[in-house]
Amino acid sequence: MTAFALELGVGLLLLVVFFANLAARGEDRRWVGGVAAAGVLVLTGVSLIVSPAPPAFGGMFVQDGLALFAKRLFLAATFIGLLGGLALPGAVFARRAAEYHLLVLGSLLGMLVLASARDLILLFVAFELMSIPLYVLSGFAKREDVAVEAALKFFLVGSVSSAVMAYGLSFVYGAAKTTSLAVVARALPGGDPLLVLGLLTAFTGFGFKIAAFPFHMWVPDTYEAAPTPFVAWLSVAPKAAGFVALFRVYFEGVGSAVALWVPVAALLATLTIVAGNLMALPQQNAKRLLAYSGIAHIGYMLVGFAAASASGTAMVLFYLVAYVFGNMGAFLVVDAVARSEGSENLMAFRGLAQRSPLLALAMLLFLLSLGGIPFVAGFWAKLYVFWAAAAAGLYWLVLLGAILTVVALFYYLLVAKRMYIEPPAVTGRVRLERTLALAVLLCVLGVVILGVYPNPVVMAALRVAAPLF
Amino acid sequence: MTAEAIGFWLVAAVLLATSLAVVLTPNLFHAVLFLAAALVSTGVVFLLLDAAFLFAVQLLLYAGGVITIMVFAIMLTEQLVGERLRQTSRWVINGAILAAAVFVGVLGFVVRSARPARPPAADRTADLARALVGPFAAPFELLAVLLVAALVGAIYFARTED
Amino acid sequence: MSATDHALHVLALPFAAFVILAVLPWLRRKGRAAGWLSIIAVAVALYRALTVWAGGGRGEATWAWIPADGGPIATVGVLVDELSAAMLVLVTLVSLLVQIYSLSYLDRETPPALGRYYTYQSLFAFSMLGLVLSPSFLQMFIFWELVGLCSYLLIGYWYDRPSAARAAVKAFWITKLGDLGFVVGIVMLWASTGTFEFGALFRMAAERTLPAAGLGLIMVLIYLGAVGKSAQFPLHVWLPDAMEGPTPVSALIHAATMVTAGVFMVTRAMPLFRLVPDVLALIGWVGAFTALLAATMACVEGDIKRVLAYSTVSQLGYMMAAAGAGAADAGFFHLLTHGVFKALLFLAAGAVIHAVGTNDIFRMGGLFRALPQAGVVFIVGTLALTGVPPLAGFFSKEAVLAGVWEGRMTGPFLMLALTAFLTAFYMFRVIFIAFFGRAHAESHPHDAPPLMAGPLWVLAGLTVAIGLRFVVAGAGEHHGPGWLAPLSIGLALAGFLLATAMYQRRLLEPARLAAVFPLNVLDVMARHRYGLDALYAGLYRALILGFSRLIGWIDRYLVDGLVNFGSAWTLRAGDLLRRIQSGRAQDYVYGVAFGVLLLFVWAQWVRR
Amino acid sequence: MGAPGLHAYLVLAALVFAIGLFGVLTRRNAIGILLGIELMLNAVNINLVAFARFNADLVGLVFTLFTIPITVAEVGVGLAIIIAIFRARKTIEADHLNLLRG
Amino acid sequence: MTAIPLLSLITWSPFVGALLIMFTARHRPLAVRLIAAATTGISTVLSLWIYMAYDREGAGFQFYEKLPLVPALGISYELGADGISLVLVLLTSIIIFSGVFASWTIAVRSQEFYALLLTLVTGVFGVFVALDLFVFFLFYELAVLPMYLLIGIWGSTGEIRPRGIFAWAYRETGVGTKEYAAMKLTLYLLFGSAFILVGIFALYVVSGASSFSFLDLEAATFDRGLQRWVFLAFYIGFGILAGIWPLHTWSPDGHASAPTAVSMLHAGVLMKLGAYGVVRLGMGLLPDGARDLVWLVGTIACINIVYGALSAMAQTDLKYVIAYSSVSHMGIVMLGAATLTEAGLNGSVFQMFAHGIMTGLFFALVGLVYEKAHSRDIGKMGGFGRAMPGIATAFTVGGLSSLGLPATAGFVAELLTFLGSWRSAHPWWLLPAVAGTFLTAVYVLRVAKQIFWGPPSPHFHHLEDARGPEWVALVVLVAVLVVFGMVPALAIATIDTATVGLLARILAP
Repeated sequence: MTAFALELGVGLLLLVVFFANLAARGEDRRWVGGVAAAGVLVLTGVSLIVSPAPPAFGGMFVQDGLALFAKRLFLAATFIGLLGGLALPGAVFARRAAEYHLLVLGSLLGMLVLASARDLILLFVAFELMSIPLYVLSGFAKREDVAVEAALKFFLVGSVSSAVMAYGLSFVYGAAKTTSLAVVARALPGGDPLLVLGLLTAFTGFGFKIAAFPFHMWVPDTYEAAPTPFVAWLSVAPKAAGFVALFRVYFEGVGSAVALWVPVAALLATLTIVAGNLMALPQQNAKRLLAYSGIAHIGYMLVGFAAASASGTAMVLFYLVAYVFGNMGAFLVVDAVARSEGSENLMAFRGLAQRSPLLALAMLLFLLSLGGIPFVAGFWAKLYVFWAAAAAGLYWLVLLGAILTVVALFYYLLVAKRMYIEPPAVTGRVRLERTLALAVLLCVLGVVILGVYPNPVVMAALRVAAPLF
Repeated sequence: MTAEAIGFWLVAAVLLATSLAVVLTPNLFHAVLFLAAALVSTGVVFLLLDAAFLFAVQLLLYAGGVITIMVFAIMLTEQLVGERLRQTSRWVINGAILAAAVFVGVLGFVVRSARPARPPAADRTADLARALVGPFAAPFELLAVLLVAALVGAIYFARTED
Repeated sequence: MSATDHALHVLALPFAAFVILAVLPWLRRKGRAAGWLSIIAVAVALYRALTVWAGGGRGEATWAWIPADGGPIATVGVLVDELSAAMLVLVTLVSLLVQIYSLSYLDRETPPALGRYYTYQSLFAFSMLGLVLSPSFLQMFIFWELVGLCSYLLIGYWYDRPSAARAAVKAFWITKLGDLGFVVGIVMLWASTGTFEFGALFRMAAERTLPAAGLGLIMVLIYLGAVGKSAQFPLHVWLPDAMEGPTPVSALIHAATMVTAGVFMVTRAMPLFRLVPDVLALIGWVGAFTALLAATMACVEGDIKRVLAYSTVSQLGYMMAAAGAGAADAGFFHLLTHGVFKALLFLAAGAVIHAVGTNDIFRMGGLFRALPQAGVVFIVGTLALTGVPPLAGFFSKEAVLAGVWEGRMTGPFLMLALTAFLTAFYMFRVIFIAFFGRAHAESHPHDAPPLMAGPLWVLAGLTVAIGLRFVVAGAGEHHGPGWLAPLSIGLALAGFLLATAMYQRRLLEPARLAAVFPLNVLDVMARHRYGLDALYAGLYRALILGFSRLIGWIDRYLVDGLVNFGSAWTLRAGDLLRRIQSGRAQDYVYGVAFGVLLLFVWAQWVRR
Repeated sequence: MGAPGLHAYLVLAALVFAIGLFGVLTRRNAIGILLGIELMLNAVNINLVAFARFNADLVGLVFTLFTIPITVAEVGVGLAIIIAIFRARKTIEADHLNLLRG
Repeated sequence: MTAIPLLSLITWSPFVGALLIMFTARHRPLAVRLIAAATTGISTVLSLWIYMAYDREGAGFQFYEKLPLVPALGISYELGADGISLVLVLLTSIIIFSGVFASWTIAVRSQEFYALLLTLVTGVFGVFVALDLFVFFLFYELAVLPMYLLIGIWGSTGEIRPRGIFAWAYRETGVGTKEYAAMKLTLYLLFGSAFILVGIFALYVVSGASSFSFLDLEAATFDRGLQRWVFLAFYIGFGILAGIWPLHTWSPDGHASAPTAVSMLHAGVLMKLGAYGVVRLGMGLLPDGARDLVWLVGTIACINIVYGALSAMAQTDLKYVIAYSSVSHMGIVMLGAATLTEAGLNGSVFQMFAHGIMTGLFFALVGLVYEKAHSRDIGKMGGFGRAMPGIATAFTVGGLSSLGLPATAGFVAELLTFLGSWRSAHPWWLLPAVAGTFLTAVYVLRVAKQIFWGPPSPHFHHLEDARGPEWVALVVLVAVLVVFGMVPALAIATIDTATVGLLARILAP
């Protein structure tokens, strides 16, 4: 039973939220969100004490170290995301808080299962469970013309990707004659063209989910229009889930055949880093900027993926942790500023350092973390990923990544410039809801603690990644 | 040429024709109907593959479910617009080239794969049922959550009062 | 007290004066008080210098300066011998007189400016003394540069005048050019011998253990330093311009002391130069040529100070020629006497300028009547310069000519002889024009005040006294051929007569003489300073400034351009790339489809 | 010509898939695009059933049983989104929905 | 070894100052300045103290401190100072102490300015005394990052008007603005730091010592091929900071745009940090690599010297002149190091010190001139000497030092470098080096003449000399320049203790 305690917990929470909504009266039902957030917090706590368990459902569902690592990440990220979204303004978010949280929890359940899935069918179902609520959530402000447009784009690209992925999985099943990933992994070294075809095609789905170039194109539009705290979560949690699934499908137990994926991953990494960073350069909307920068970050993680080694995997996991705090934090600060200024344009950040020095400092820390500067988490993340890639002999990839880091710093520093160098357009502090402030604070803590002392997380990541190979 | 072969070629022809019609016909309503036909043809393909149960599922769920929703959706939107939804195509050549390229890509892998012989047929509907509640209980449960979530989402979008 | 201790005192006194004036602005800004402080310091130093000279002691004392593992790389110290002792006296004496003179000459300056002047003067005295006392090439170079600095500062004393500012930097740059050779030379010398010290080097030279390879080059490079500092052709162009400084400065630095540093250095390093006779010959030829060249330019110059400046260049050429001919003693002797009478000439000229307010001899005239003191001393100086017995210049000049003749350098000898003639001509030209020509009615100059006249008379007395001393001691000290003295006097007389004929008796019209064939070319060329200044200006503009502009352009538009170009293109690429993000959902699906294809193709490729 | 082998079904499925993709790429109307997606998913089902048949295996059928409802769920959400967008923008021409770009 | 962690005190004292400023002295300008002066004063006094207390006979790293940070990875907080570090620590403390006074008049957001400045200084001190390469790198980044804001907020925008075929690229990047300069500088230096990091990790991994300690890595032996590559990485990485051609272009823009104290610190100390890195890590850890690649280092240094001087001459903006002169002088530093001779290496380190002081002085002066005249355009200026004799004098002394006039520190450094070059494997290096001094004489005196001499310019009125606290910077720097020029043994005796050992290691067969 303990093997899927967390999933059961989320399921239970779903029910609680559902019935709370039924019991709720009135227009403001944000407290339902509070219940959900509290529940996720509890579950996050539980996840810390849960220990790995033997596989269940005939090996279909595994609760190993990797799964647990990922689940802690999802839960923590979800908690921060929910916390940031609790005080979202607008009637829709007040009245339909229960729907919002039901969908988030449903998606979360999908992620949790995805991290444990070692069967194609379970994987596919979990994947869809994770994805479908996201389409809805991204258009949650359905009266806004951009929100629904974003949802539609997300949905269309997502559905096509799902179809392509399913098409690929059908080949995988056909070639391996089973849906058990363990068997698939053993079959891969045989080099059956159908299996390779299937896995390549299935990569599309993951590529879409993690937003690798050229499957990334929905990202900026969706991020721009969707509710920001949701975007903060969307930008990290499903990505992490996508990576964990990638590891499960492409790495776990395939042995030396991992070499097959190195060129593919390296290609995608190159394209993603270059495109993400370059396209971020001209952005004036803070969320779009972060969206493209997020794409570039996926590229960096793919560098670690391209290393196709235990350390590479571990470093991607660490990167994900660092990315959760850095990226979510950045989005949440954007949300804070946008709520106060009514604009997500970078101009809204002008003189932030003089208006709200602490908020500006937090943003600076997040940006530095994303830029890979020492003393904050992102530094170690990039460093370790490069290290792993270099150890795998991908020096050119490391060099490319390092050079484009400079490009990335350029646009991060532009934001810093707006905050610190330019004079404020208006005076007075930025209004900041307490829950949002708390979420930002959590991210700051994460970024700084990981920046100063990344060791435990790195070690844990190395530990959980080792059995994959 | 066996009867099965003749059946296959016939069904394949119908399936491809209706599929093409789905993507080419200018009338959206007709497209949906052609889709229904294509789905039914697919069901027949399932029959040829000795999966009678799936034929039934295909007819019920797709033809019954999907098509109905689609028709409703078309009616709804048409009603709102007050005119018939016609659709034209964009960048037909580009789309064709790209789709053909993907097809060729898949084909490239397929032709290089082994050609297994067709094993004898057996009705395995009962096994199917057992598998769903046995080894595949977990995805089955999850599917339920998925459907609920989709339902919640769909209702959220479709409702008009807020 | 040993000779070195005395020498150290000589060195320390002006230094102390300089430091006090430098760090105590209130004292410096008092002006005259600062002057008196400086004068007292140098007066005491003169006394000490005389002690050293009279004592005739020799000695050397050094201290580590730049430490290194296994013994210092460089040392500093003092080296006292006849050479440095004589120079000590000359430097302190002329310094003292000039400083006293300046007190009156610069009476119209503001007190802070005057304080600044005396600060520089003290620094100069210290530097020059340090130079002459140097026991090593390195120390000599250090003070060499420091006197150059003082020269720069004092030429630019009236820094508001653009011409002075220009002249100051010009002097610095041109001498620096020579110094480059000097420093490269001593660096190379150090690399092959491991020492800068004269003592050790001379010992090696005497023992023939000095590595011969490259010594010629090294000595030429070191000599280049002297070329710059002692205004030898072709680096002499700065000295005439240096006359932009106050006249006492010209007397001290640009006539008596600093400019002779090159001669002093060659004399000092003679044991090394002797090892490379070709270099010595070069020195001799260059010296003689410089002497002649400068003399011709002096003949057409209308600025009294510039005439003297060319004369200085010319006389430095004499000294160098002597050194090059192997008669360094004669050259040094001429250095000492020239130091006295050229300082006298300059100070006298200064008195005239102070009185009439112009440098242009053609705007003077009949001054002998108005300024009898200045006139008399100027004539004394002129006679000494032209080599009229029994004045100091006669003996030293004859020694130089004798040395050159005996050095079997006929060419230089002839040039020097011609120079002697020209010297007499241009000096008397000045005298006739400025002192005896038609008086200009508008000015009523008055003669030098006591503080100026005093030094003038002292120097004039010395000029006469030194000569007389040699007359008394007997002129047989030099070994020149018997015809030399008559020749030299005859040449001077000829020059005098020509000048008389042209400017006093008006027998010859200068303009008509200048139109005769070979002379007209020379006249034009000399008036244009043989194009050397223009050449340098052109080189400076074209080579240095032009090249710098080119490099500046390259740096901004190529080296940095590449960076900016790269970053601008990166920005553009981002802007171009974002256009694929068209906003239309189906284009995004195109992305997915392309991605699938890409994976297919890539996987096929890499597997092959 | 004997009975159609596995490859015949796979090629048929691939054709349907390609046609579906073509539809997704070319239709201007959002519902039309959705129809294309349906065709693509249909191809998946053909694949799965064909593999199940030729592998003499059950799991492919199970897989199909999962893909069909998921497809339905997707269509449901998709149509709901289309209706919402229609309300907000009065159009479901995909090309007109390009407020967000760059 | 002492009981008191002197090096830590020196390093962290400014940081404490920064914290105090941020938290207790906000919006109290005088308190801010006093805290800054006091905390940097503590560092200065302690620097002097350790400078004098250093045991020259014992040599090696002294005032050693060690505190394990991450034992698993071999990272520890390990500090120590040898002759080279000591001189540079002294330099840093002198410059920052003067810098605090030189920027006394900053009025805009002064508490943030001083806090960032002091943080930066902590980084600089840390780099010079860190013995653990990891900590070294962290300090390095700490020294680079605040620069962005310091230049971006308090910098000044120059008067560059791009012309020619590349003009569009210049407009696009914003050449000449302080934002451009800050960005360029930061990106360039971070780019360089990537190379350094790669180098450090390569050594860490290959040595197998699982320690970042300099002492442990020094004891390890590395393969010759690896040494070459890592040396090259260090050379590029640190070289960017040291302004090596053609990676120097951040420095003129950066220095020209930075506020006075930052220019002082950056040109005066941070560029040395690059040279220090090449000497300490490149040469100290990779003797074979150093031997194999000094030809490159020296040749590029020669280019730097001549090219920097000529570029300086071509500038019309006073700050650019000084900035390019730094490029030129850093050439001397690198050249001295490349000679691999005792004289050259001593000269190199001494030049780091001397140039640090003189360029600090220059930037302080330029800041003062700018503050009084509100212009940096040399062409417009003239005759300032009458109104500001003190500034003129200090400028002249600095200029003379920079052209290598004896009795200033610059001469000793250049002379030693010359001596080293002629004795090195590539004697011809001497010629560009010497030519550089001449070119320096040309542009420095030209600028001095243009600004301070000649008739007073009609463009300016009411000019005045430096006053009050501003004098502190000028007097201190001029005095140091002259005293160390006259008694070079003050520094060289200390430097020599370190360079001899270093050379013995590099030249050991």
